[in-house]
Amino acid sequence: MEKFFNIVQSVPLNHYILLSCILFSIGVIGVLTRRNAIVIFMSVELMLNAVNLLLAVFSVFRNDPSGQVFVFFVMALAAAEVAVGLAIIVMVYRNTSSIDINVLNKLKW
Amino acid sequence: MTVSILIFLPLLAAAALVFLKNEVAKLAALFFAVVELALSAYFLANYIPGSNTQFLVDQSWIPQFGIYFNAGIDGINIIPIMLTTLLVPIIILTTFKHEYTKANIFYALILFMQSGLLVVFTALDGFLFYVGWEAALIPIYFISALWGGENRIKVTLKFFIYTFAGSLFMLIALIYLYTQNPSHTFDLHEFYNFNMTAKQQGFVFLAFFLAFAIKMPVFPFHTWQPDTYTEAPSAGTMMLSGIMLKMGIYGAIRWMIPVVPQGFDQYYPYCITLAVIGIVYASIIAFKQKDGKRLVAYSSIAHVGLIAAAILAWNVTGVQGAMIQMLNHGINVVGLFFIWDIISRKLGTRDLSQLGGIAKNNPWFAVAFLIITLGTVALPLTNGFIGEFLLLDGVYYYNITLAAVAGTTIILGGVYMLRMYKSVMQGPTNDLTLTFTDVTGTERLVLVIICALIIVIGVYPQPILHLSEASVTQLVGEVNAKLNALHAPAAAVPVK
Amino acid sequence: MEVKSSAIDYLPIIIQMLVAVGFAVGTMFATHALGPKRKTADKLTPFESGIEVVGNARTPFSIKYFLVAILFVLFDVEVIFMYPWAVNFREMGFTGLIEMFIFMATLLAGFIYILKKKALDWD
Amino acid sequence: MDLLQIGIKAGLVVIIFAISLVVAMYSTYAERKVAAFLQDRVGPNRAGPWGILQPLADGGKMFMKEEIIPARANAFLFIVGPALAIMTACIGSAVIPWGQEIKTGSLTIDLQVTDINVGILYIFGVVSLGVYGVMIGGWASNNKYSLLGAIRAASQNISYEISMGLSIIALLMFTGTLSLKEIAEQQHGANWNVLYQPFGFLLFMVCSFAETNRSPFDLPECETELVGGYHTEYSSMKLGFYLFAEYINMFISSAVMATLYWGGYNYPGMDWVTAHVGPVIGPLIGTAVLFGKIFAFIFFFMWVRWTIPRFRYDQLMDLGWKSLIPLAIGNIVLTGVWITVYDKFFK
Amino acid sequence: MNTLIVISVLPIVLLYLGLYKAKNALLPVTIVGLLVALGLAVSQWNVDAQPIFSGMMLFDKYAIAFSSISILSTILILALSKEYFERISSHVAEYYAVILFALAGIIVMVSYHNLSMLFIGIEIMSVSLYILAGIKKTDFASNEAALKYFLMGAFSTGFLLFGITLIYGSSGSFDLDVIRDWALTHTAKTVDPMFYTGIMLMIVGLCFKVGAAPFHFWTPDVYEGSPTLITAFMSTTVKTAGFAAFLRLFSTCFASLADLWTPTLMVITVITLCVGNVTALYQQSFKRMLAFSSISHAGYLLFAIVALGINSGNSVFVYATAYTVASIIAFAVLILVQQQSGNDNFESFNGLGKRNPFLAFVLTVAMLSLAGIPLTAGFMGKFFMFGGAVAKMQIWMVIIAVINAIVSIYYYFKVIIAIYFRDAERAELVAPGYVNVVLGLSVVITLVIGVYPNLISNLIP
Repeated sequence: MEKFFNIVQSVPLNHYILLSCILFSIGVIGVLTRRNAIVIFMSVELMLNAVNLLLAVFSVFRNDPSGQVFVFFVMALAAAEVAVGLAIIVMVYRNTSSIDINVLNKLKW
Repeated sequence: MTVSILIFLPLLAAAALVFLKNEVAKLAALFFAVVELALSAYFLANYIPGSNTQFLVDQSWIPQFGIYFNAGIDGINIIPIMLTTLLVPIIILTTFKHEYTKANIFYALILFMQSGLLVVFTALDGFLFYVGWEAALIPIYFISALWGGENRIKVTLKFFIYTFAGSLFMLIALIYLYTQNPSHTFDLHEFYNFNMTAKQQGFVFLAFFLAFAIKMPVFPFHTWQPDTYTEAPSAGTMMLSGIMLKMGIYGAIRWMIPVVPQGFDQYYPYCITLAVIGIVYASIIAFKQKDGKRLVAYSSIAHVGLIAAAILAWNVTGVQGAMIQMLNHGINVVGLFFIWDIISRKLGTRDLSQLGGIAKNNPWFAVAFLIITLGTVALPLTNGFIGEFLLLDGVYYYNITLAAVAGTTIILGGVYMLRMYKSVMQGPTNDLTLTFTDVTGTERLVLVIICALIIVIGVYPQPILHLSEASVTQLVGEVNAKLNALHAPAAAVPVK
Repeated sequence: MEVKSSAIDYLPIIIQMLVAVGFAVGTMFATHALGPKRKTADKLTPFESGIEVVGNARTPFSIKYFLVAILFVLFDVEVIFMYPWAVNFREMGFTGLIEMFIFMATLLAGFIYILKKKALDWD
Repeated sequence: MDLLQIGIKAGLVVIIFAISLVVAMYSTYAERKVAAFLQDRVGPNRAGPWGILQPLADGGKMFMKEEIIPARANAFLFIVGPALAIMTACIGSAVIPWGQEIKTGSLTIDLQVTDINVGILYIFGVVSLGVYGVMIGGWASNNKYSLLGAIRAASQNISYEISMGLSIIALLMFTGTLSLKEIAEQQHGANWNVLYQPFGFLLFMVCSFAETNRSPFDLPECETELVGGYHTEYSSMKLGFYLFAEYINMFISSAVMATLYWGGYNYPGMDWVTAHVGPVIGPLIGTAVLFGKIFAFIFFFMWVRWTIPRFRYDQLMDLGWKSLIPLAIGNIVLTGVWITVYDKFFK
Repeated sequence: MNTLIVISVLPIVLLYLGLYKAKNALLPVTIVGLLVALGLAVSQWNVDAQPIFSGMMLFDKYAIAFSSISILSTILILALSKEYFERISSHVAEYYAVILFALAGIIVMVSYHNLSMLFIGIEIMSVSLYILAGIKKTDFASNEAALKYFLMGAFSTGFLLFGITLIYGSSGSFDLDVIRDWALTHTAKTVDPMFYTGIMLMIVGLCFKVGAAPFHFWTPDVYEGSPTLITAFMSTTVKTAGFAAFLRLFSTCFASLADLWTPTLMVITVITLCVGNVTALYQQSFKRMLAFSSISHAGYLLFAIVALGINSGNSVFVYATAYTVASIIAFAVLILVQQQSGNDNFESFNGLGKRNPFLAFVLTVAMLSLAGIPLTAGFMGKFFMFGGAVAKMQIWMVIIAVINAIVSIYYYFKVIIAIYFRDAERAELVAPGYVNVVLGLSVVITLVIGVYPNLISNLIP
C-alpha cells in the first residue's frame, strides 16, 4: 500500500505533459471539426484548460509559483473571453436563429 | 554651386505649378525649363573635361545604411544631363499647340520627371540612383495614362509593371552590393573598388541587365514599348524616347559593366546577340508598320539596340559612340515624334496609307521632316552619322559578323524611314492632306532648333566627343584592366 | 499558506465521493425497482396547470438572466484574485492594501458602471 | 498516512454521511414541527410518539411511489439532475472539522475527513456545483415552470455567490488561511471570529440562505407562481433527492457558519475540561457543542422560513447585487484598514 | 509606464462621460488624453529603462517607439470617428472606451518583459476587438465577422498559451531575460524538444494574431465584415502591435536559436506573401483588397523576423509606420466613398479625381506607398526589409518578395486607374474638415518619411 502512494505521488512529468497534449489535441480537433459555435467555444476552453493543467504541473515540478499565478491570469482572461464570446454568440443567434457556423457564409471563409 | 540646384529647381517648379492656372502654367513651365537649361549651360561652361567629378554634392542621407545624397557631374553623365536640360524646354515648346485639361498638373509632372531624370544621371550613390529611377517613372505613368490615347490604361499599366519589375531587381542588386562591400555604403566608387566572386557578379549583372534592358528596351523586353509610345501623348512619348530610355543606356555604362566586370564578362556575348537580334527584328517590324508613330517607335528599338550592342562590346570607340548617339537619338526621335504629333493633330490620322503629298504646299514642314529623317538614317554630315559610325566601329572591334548584321540597321533604317517620308510628303495630295497647313509659331521654332542641332552636331561633333572622352577612356580602361588581369593566366584574350 | 496539501489528502474526498455516488445510484435503482409503473400518455405530458401544453419549453428567455450570468463570470473571477491576497494580507502590509484597493476601485468602477447602465434592473 | 488511517477516514466518511442523512431526515420533521409551533398547531403526530417516525414513513413512501419521466423530457439528464444535487450536497462535509483531535495512546483520531489547505475553496466549489443539479433537472423536464425555476435558481445562486465570496474575504484577512481546521483552531476557547467580523457574518448568513434556496430566497421553487419550480415534474425518490439535498445543504452551511464564525467545536473553558475530564471526553464535548450550534442555526433557518415572507425576484436580485456586494466590499475595505492600522500602531 | 496608466484610466473616464450624457466631450477628451499619454511616453525617451513591476514590463526605446506610433495612429483613426459611431449605435462612449482598452492592450504588448504580460496584452486587445468587430449589432456581416474573429482568436490564443507553457516548462520562467539566458546555454542541437515545440506553437499563435498565412483565413472576412473604421484600426495599429510583440519575443529570447525556427518562418513568410497578393488580385471590393493586401504586408513585415538582425526593430518600425499611415488614408477615403455610393467596390472610386482632387491625390499617394514606390514611406519600409534580408543572404526570399511587389502594383493601380481614368456620373464628394486634416497629416508623414526616413529609422537602438 505504501508503494501505491509513492507511485501516485511520483507520476512522471511526461505523463502530465502527454495528458495535456491529448486534452489540447481534443480541443483542437473539436474546433476544427464541429460546426456548432458553442461546441467550438467549449473546445477552445478545453484547450485553455489543458494549458492550465500543464502550467500547474510545471509549477509544482519546478517549485516555482509563477506558473500557478499564470493560471490565474489565464482563467481571468478566459472568463472575459467567455463573457464577450457568449455575448457574440447570443447576438448572432438573435439575428439568425442559428449558431451553426455553416449558416454564416455571407462572407466567404 | 552644386548639382543639387539642378536637381531641385524643377522639383520646386513642379510644386509651384500645381497652384497655377493652366495658361500661366504653360509659360511658367517653359520659363523654368529654360532657366534649367541656362543653369546646365553654366555648368557646361565651367566643366573641365577630365575624369574627376565636379559640382559635387555629398550629404549624409540615411547614415545607418551608408546612404549619401551624393551627386556630381563628370565625363560620363554630362552628355545625358545636357540632353535632359536641352530636350525638356523643347518638349514643353512642342506642346504649346495642345490644349490639355489640367495643364498645370501636366507640366508639373514633366518638370517632376525632369528632376527624377537628373537625379538618375547625376547620382553617384546607388540608392539615390534608384530613387531617381523610380521618381522619373511615376510622372511619366501619369502623363501617359491621363492624357494618352484610347488604350492608355491597359498599356501604361503594362509599361509601369514592366519597368517597375526591372527596377526592383536592380534594387535587390544594389542592396546586395551594399551588403557585400566592405565599407557598407551605396557609393558608386566603392562598388567599383571591391571584388566579388564571379558567380555573385553574374547574378548582380543579370539583375542590372534586366532593369536596363527593359528600360532601353532590348529585345525581348521591348513589348511594352511600341504600345506605350503610341498611346502616350506626344510630349510623353518624347520624354520616354528622348530622355528616359537613355537611363538604361547610361545605367549600363556607369552602373552595370564597371561594377560587375566579371558578371559582364560571363554574359555579354548573349546580351550583344540579343541586342543585335533586336536591331534586325525591330527594323523588319518597322518596315511593316502603317501607323507612323508606331514606325518611329520600332525604329527607336532598332537604334537603341545598336547603342546597346556597342556598349556591351565595351571599347572606347563604342562607348563614345553611345555617348554621342544618346544625344543624337534624343534629338532625332523628339523631332520625329513632333512631326507625327503635328500631322496627327492637323489631320487626325497617322495612317501612312491615308497620307501623301504634304510637301507640296508646306515647304517649312517638308524641309524639317527631311532633315530629321536624314539625321535618323545617319546620312553623313547629320548628327546620326557620327554616332552610328562610332557604334558600328565599336561592335566591329568585337565581332565582325555581328557588326555586319548590326549594320543592316543603317540600310533597313534608310529604307523604312525614307519610305515613310515618301508616303507622307510625296506622291499625290488627297482630300485630307490638302487641309494641311504649314507649320507656324512655336512649331516652326521647335523644328528649326532641332534641325539646327542635327546639322551642327553632324558637322562638328568634336566638342561633344571631347566632353566625355577622358572619362570614357579611363572607365573602359579600368574595366578592361580588371578583365585582363582575370584572364591573364589563360592569356590569348583579344584586347578590345 | 505554509501547509502544503499532497495528493493523499484528497483521497478521503474521493472516498466520500464514491460513497455519495453509491448512495445516489443505489437509491435510484431501489426506487426504480420498488415503485409501480403504470404509464399513460396524459401522465407523461408536461404539467401546465392542467391546460393543453402550448409550444416547447425550450424557448429563449429574458436576456437579463444571460446578463447576470456574464456578470457573475466576470465578478467571480475578480473575487478569486482576492483570495491569495486576503490570505497573505498581513505579510504584504501597507503596499498590499493599496494595491488591492486600486484593484477594488477598478472593480467598483465597473460595478457602478453596470449599475448606472441599468444592467441589473429587473423591469 | 497508513492503512489504519485510511480505514479510520473511511469509517469517518461513512459516519458523517450517515449523520448528514439522519440530520436531513429529521430536519424535515423539525421543519414541520417548528412550523406547527410557530403557527400554534400540533404538526405531525401519528407515526410513533410525537410523530417521531414521520421521516421514515415519508422516506418509505418516496421509495414506493411511481417514477415518472415525462415523455418530452430528456431522460438521461432528468435522472442526472437530482443525483447530482444529492451528490454535491453530500460531499461538502468532507472538509469540516467536527472536533478536536482525539489522542488515545498511540492513536490519534482526527475528527475531520481531510484537512486540505484550500478547504473554503473546496466548499465553494462544491456548493457552486450544486446549482447544476437544479439547472439540469429543470431544463431536462421540458416544462416551462421547471425551466423558469431552474433559471431563477441559477441566476440567484450565482448572484449570491459573489457576495458570499466577498464577505468571506474579510474573514480570510484575519485568519490568513483557507484551511477550515486552522480557522477552527484559531478560535480556541471563546476567541470566536464573529466577535471581529459580526457584519461579515451577517452578510455570509444572508448569502447562505440564498445559496440553499431557503426562504425568503426560495424563488426557484416558489409554489405560488411556479407550481413546484424546477421539481414540478419530479416524483418518487428523485423528488426526495432534491428535498434532501436542500436539507443537507442547510446542515452543511450551518456547519460552515458555525465553524467559520462561531468557533466551531470550541467552547469557553475547553482546555480545562480536556485537562480535568479527559482527552477523549473533552473533544467529544466540543463536537457536541458544534452540533448544538448547527442545530441552533438549523432552527434559525426554519424560524426565518415561517416568519419572513418571500422576496419578489427583482428585490432578490437588487439585494444581492446592489446591497450585498457593495456592503461586502465596504467590509473588506474597513477590515483591511483596521488590520493595517492595528498591526502598525498597536502591535 | 505612465502612458499605460493614462490609457487604462481614460476609457473608464469615457464610460462615465457616456453615462452622464456628455457625448460632445467624448472625442476631445479622448484625443487630449491620448496626446497626454503620447507626451508621457516620449518624455521617457532618454530614461535608461529598467524592467518595472517585478520585471513584468520594460519601457525601453523599442516600447516607447511602438507605443507612440500606436497612439498616434489611434489618434488619427479616432479623429475620423466624429459622427461615425453615432450612425451605428447610441452607445458611443463604449466604442471609444473599447478602442482605448484595445490600445491599452497594445501598449502592454509592445512593452512586455514577461510572457504573462504578452499573453495579457494580446488578450486585452483581442477581446476588445471581438466586441468592436461586432458593434453593428443588427448587421449580419458584422455579426459574422465578430463570431469568426472571436472563435479564431480564441483558438489561436490556445496555441499561444500552449507555446508559452512549454517554454516555461523547459526554461523555468516567463521572464524574457531568463528565457534568453536559458536559450543561450543551449544550441539548436541540444535544445529541449519541448522548447522547440513551444517556439513553433507560439509562431502559430502569433501568426494567427497578425494574420499571416496559412493562418490568415479569418482576416478577409473579419476585415470586410467589421465597420470600416474598426477595420482600419485592426489592420493598422493592431497589426503593428502584433509585429512589435512578435519581434520583441523573437529578438530577445530566441535569437540564439534562430536555426531552429527560421526555416518555418521562412515558409510562412513566402506563403503569406503569395497568398495575400494573389488573392488580392481577384478582389472586386476595395475593402477586401485592403484586407488581402494587409496579409501580404504581414509577409513583408515577417522579413524582419526571418532575417533577425540589429536593425530588425527599426525595419519593422519604419515599415509599420508607413503601412499604418497609408492604410489610414485608404480607409478614411473608403469611408467617405462608401457613404456616398453605398458600397466599397472599385467602381465607387471612379472619377474621384474629378469629384474631389484632394482625396484623389492623397489616395494615390497612399496606394503608391503601399505599393512601395520611392519617395513614399512605403518604399523606405520595403527597402529596410529587403536590406535586412539581403544582408542575411535570404536572396531567394527577396526575389519572391519582389515578384509579389510587382504583382501588387496591379491591384493598387486598379484604384488609381479608377480614380483618374474612369468616369462616373456622381456628385462631388465633399470631405469634412477634420478628415482633410487627418489625410493631410498622413500624406505629409508618408512623403516626409519617404524622403527622409532618418527621422524615425534610428530610434531603436
